[in-house]
Amino acid sequence: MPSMNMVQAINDALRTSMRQDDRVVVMGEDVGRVGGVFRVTQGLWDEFGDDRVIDTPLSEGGILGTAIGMALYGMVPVPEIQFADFIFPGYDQIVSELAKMRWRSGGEYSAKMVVRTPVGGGIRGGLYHSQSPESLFIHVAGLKVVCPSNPRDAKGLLLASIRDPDPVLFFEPKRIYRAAKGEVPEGDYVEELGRAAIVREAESGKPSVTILAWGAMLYEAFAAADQAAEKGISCEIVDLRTLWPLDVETIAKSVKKTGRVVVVHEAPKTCGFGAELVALVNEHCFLHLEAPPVRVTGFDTPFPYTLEMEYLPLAHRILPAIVETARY
Amino acid sequence: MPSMNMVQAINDALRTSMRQDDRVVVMGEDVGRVGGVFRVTQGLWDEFGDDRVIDTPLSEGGILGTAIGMALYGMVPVPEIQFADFIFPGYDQIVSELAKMRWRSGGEYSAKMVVRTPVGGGIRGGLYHSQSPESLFIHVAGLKVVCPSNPRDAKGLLLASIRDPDPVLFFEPKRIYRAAKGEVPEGDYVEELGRAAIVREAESGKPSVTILAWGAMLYEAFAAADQAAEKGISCEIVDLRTLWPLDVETIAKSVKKTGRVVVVHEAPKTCGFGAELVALVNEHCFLHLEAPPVRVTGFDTPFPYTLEMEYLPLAHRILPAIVETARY
Amino acid sequence: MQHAVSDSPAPAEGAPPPDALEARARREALEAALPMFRHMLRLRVVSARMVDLQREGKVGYHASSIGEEAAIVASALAAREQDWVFPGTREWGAALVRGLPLSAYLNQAFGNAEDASKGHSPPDHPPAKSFRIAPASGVVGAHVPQSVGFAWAAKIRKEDVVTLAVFGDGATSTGDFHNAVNFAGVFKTASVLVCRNNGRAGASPISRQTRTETIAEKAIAYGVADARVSGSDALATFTAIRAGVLRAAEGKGALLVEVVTHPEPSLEGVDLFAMSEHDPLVGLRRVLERDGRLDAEAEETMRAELAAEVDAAIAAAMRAPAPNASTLFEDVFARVPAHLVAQRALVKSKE
Amino acid sequence: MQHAVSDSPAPAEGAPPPDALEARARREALEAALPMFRHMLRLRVVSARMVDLQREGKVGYHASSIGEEAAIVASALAAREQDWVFPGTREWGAALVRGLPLSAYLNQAFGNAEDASKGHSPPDHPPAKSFRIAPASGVVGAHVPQSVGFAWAAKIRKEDVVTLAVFGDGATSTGDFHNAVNFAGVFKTASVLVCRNNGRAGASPISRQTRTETIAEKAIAYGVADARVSGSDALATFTAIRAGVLRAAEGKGALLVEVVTHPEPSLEGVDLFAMSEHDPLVGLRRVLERDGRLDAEAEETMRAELAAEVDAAIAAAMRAPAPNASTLFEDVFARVPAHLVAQRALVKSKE
Ligand SMILES: Cc1ncc(C[n+]2csc(CCOP(=O)(O)OP(=O)(O)O)c2C)c(N)n1
Ligand SMILES: Cc1ncc(C[n+]2csc(CCOP(=O)(O)OP(=O)(O)O)c2C)c(N)n1
Ligand SMILES: [Mg+2]
Ligand SMILES: [Mg+2]
Repeated sequence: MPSMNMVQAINDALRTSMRQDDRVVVMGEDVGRVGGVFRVTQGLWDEFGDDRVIDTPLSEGGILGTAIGMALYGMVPVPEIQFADFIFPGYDQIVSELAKMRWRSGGEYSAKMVVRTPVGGGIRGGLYHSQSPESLFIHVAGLKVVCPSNPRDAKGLLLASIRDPDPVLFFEPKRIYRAAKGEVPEGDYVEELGRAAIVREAESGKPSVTILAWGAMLYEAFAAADQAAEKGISCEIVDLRTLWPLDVETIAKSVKKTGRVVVVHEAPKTCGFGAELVALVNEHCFLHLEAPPVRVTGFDTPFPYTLEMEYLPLAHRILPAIVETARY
Repeated sequence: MPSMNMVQAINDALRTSMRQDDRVVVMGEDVGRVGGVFRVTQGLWDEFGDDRVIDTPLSEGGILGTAIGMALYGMVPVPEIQFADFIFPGYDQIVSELAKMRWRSGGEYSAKMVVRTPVGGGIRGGLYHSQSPESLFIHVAGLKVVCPSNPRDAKGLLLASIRDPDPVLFFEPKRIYRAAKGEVPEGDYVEELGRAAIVREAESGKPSVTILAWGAMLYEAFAAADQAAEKGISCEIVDLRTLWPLDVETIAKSVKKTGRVVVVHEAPKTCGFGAELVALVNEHCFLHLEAPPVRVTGFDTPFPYTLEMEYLPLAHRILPAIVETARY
Repeated sequence: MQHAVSDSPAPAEGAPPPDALEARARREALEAALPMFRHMLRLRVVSARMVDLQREGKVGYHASSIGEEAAIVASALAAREQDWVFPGTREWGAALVRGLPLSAYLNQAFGNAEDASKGHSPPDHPPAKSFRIAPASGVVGAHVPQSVGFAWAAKIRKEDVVTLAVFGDGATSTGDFHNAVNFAGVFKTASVLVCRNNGRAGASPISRQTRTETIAEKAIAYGVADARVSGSDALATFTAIRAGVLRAAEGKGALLVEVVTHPEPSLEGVDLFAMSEHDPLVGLRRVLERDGRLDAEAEETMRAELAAEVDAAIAAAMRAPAPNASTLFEDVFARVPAHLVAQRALVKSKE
Repeated sequence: MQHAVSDSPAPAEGAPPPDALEARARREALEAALPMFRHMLRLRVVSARMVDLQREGKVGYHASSIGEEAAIVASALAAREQDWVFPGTREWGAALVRGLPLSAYLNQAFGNAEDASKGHSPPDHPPAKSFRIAPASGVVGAHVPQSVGFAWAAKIRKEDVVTLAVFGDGATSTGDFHNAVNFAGVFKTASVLVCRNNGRAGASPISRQTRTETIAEKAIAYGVADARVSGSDALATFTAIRAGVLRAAEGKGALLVEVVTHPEPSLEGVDLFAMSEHDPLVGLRRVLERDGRLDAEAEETMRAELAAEVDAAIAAAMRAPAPNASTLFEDVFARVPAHLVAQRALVKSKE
């Protein structure tokens, strides 16, 4: 199996699906000739041409609105929003149109597409190049939301997202675009949506804590867990992979085992996806909880330029939460 | 004290603030001559004229974008979005601009305004005239969010919102625009933001449950609580009034007393504000919880036309949740 | 810029001579005149009944098209078999023109168990996919870029499909309108963008939407063709839209066509079938009567037939029960996911 | 529609004779020529250094204005004392022209403890309220409707304030642009909307933004005035913008002015102070030398002064420490609320 980084894996998934299915088109600001600001679509324009790899006007509303029309026609658009921070001028087309298309027509129409967009901080991008808006989409019924943490998942989940009959928001953690590397199966390779992965198991017999994380923060969870292990605390780490619909079962199973939960995400705490996770853990595992679930998240401020490493829920902030939870 | 409905109370607040402060301007689609689709701004155009009560083009983005400019100038715009469902074409100006104006400039600029908009179902409006998008704004740092449940609060909180230095989303529960009536103080009358109200106290010595609600659903909470009382369960009802920043203290005090919580809201369950309330209750009252907090909410579907009374979290759905929680 | 099409099917004074394509459109307008009249009459009857039903609280909503039928019917008739029409809420009638059974429209309006939308959508949003009608949105303007995307897809797939979007003057103020016309220009899509300019958005006059004299001239900002016609003149309206369709089908790009309508400010004391000189039924009736294709008696029969059809369909729609509560949870996703199965149990347990 | 202003301050061939207002603007352009040159040179020096600093990873971001200074400097200089300028990210230089100390710009760029934004914003977003510069957004186009709202507020308050928004050609594709020009037209605000058309948005050519030949003609869709000038000609640029300001101040409404720029595709091997005939420094230098207001020696002194100023300011900015972590929690709201006090304790405990 070849080794790839996230950018290569996503590129590979796009290429694979475009070769398989000529209804798939890629569109967005500078996705064509130059292959996108992060070069994720590099080479696709050369292979598939101007009709299937389309440089669009600078308008997220226009990209998403016309992509919906394409989807109604039967194409499978994969629009790229250059940064998730710029999705909001097109937010109405997503939440009022895309999410509701199937439902409002009793299933007669649907608008299948995958909206790809880089999320997260850590690249010195400041407040408009760093946000993680997942909860603003999970709240809206009718959307699936995916966020991979490694190249293999990135490829498998993107191919699954493109084939899934429902619209998918595919959030790419830009901080690990090139840093996360690993083996990626060649050719057609699908990872089922809606399945979380236990990426580290808790050791039995030790005080243990479940960590729920995804995307770039997964690596911080690992780092914090390593440090916690030195203090005799064993962490079970769940990579959510698909944020919605959620694999509650896997989460509940882990929490029932450990009785303790730490949720990690970059987005601001309040009304972030962490709140939903805590609420679901309450619903599903109340009697197993030995400590209040703790959220380690971005602060309830916009995303800072200078102090982004203070803002992000990095290992040094996750560790005390693990310890606190374990010793509660 | 005169008796008013919600529409009259809000109108009174607008008129009062416009008389006090000539920087206050009202703007929106049809807010002028005809006084808005719900007649909330009726008579203001006659009193304050075309320059301060402005019929705008049909563009929520334009309304909010220009209102921010007005606010930078030093005016206090009070834009009306005809239905909260139509706020999304202007969502970017709220979340990227309005919410971040003060922060991104280190406090040098601010854009003070109050965005008024009717929310909620129960008027046979279907999916684009019924939504309750509060959590999509609470998640965004820099916004205050208010939702009154009665005419007195509507007036007092709106006047407070207009005077507050920060941008406020003022959500008006349209189902009770005319149904909720009560005495409203004349002239200048302010209800402090950020204070919840215990609108019914639990009787001590009885199994008791805290209900967290706001807006139109408060009345459903009352109805359910009455029925629960017949079953020997006493409810303490908290009207949140200001959704953000939240009066956690009042909530925590109540939950510590009852040990049981039911949260009620119209918005879909997943990533709704109820999730945040459950998470906060965990943080603040974990050891007092005798049952998992329960959310009684709109379903994770768009808002239906025909079956809206099945969709809404009405008393008949709140009651079983109260009983279940009390008997847990 | 295409030259303006005048209020009558005869060439406007001072206008350049019509090209072959426009001449053809004009001829086809005359051929379509009688069916057009019948469709307009039908929508008139339906809308009048719906206005009453809404007043009586029997339906939650209705967008009257009374007096504006020409723009709507012409759009639907000018579209070729394979073309798609993207209506706004007030253009619900387009689906009827293209063959959606009246019963389907009314079942949807009553949101009953027979409603194809399963009671999900408010009245005037009938799904009509098999008639190549796209789904209307409650959000003004939202469907316009979608229509452009649809035409763009067809172009990419090298299929001969034109899309027609119909929307009000208020919609021109939206970002969606800007995006739609701009993308149509840049990608030269086969799009006909029909603005039904009734001079009002809600209660606000058009002077609160734009400083320009016309909507048509906005086309200039996007490098697309434009036309302007009177919506009181059904044949001129058909001609302009049809010419746009033919032109677009030839790969010549998009057209923004403004249809100026004058719905009566109030229907109080108005003869519903001859409201004023602005009434597109009046003008078209005159042409048809002049050409001996319609007379008072034939129209009377037509009206009686339509009224009977509408009455029967309304009665049937009102008899049907409400949808089963479990339908609430259908169509959020292609399959009902676990969390909705759980939520469905909450209403099921009640049934 | 205002007639186009040509590439040179002399009237364009075939253009109607300039009105008094334009003649005045032309005169003032000549008066402003020397300070304009110095400001352009200063921005050139600053931007060149910032490009290097970004390449070296010393700042996280920089939007080069090299070759496009005329549009930026002219906007700032054409504004009267009481007028407000709304720059986009690439127009950070407007604040310097209006008096923001270079140290303030650089402290902001380095996000250090002296940064007025407290390290909150990325480079090129210097707050400069006391210089009547509005805050730039990272969202392309977002500031344009804000500039219109600001002018509208002034009109309502009967104050003589014009606003100037500066933005790129890419921004014209946004809904915000549409809203801005449309509101400016409808409410006849005192707005000058300066589109700095460099023919590219990111890597995409302008043919992917619009089918029109020019940006200026988009004004027609909104009933506002338009003008088009070459951004290689600083005096013409000043004249067109200044005329718009004077016209707006007279209550004559908004102007959309397109300034066509030609930044070099690459700076590799280019003489930074005489890049090509497109370089606005080249043309303006020629005028000033012709009029005996500048010579090589004077320019050399100027350049040396500017370089020294910039070097010193950069060195100082780099020496300053990072902001204290508690500043993260300031300015979300006017007062730090309880939940942020709690969150602040999390980072405080680390310090
Ligand atoms: C984005 C949005 N904002 C506001 C509304 C509320 N609304 C419904 S119809 C309407 C007026 C529409 O005017 P126009 O587009 O001219 O169509 P007309 O009703 O005149 O046919 C408004 C403001 C809406 N549906 N969508
Ligand atoms: C709404 C939005 N979408 C995308 C971006 C990413 N972006 C930053 S600059 C830019 C190109 C801007 O082009 P133009 O407006 O012509 O200005 P120029 O860079 O040419 O000066 C893009 C796409 C953004 N900042 N905002
Ligand atoms: Mg209208
Ligand atoms: Mg550009």
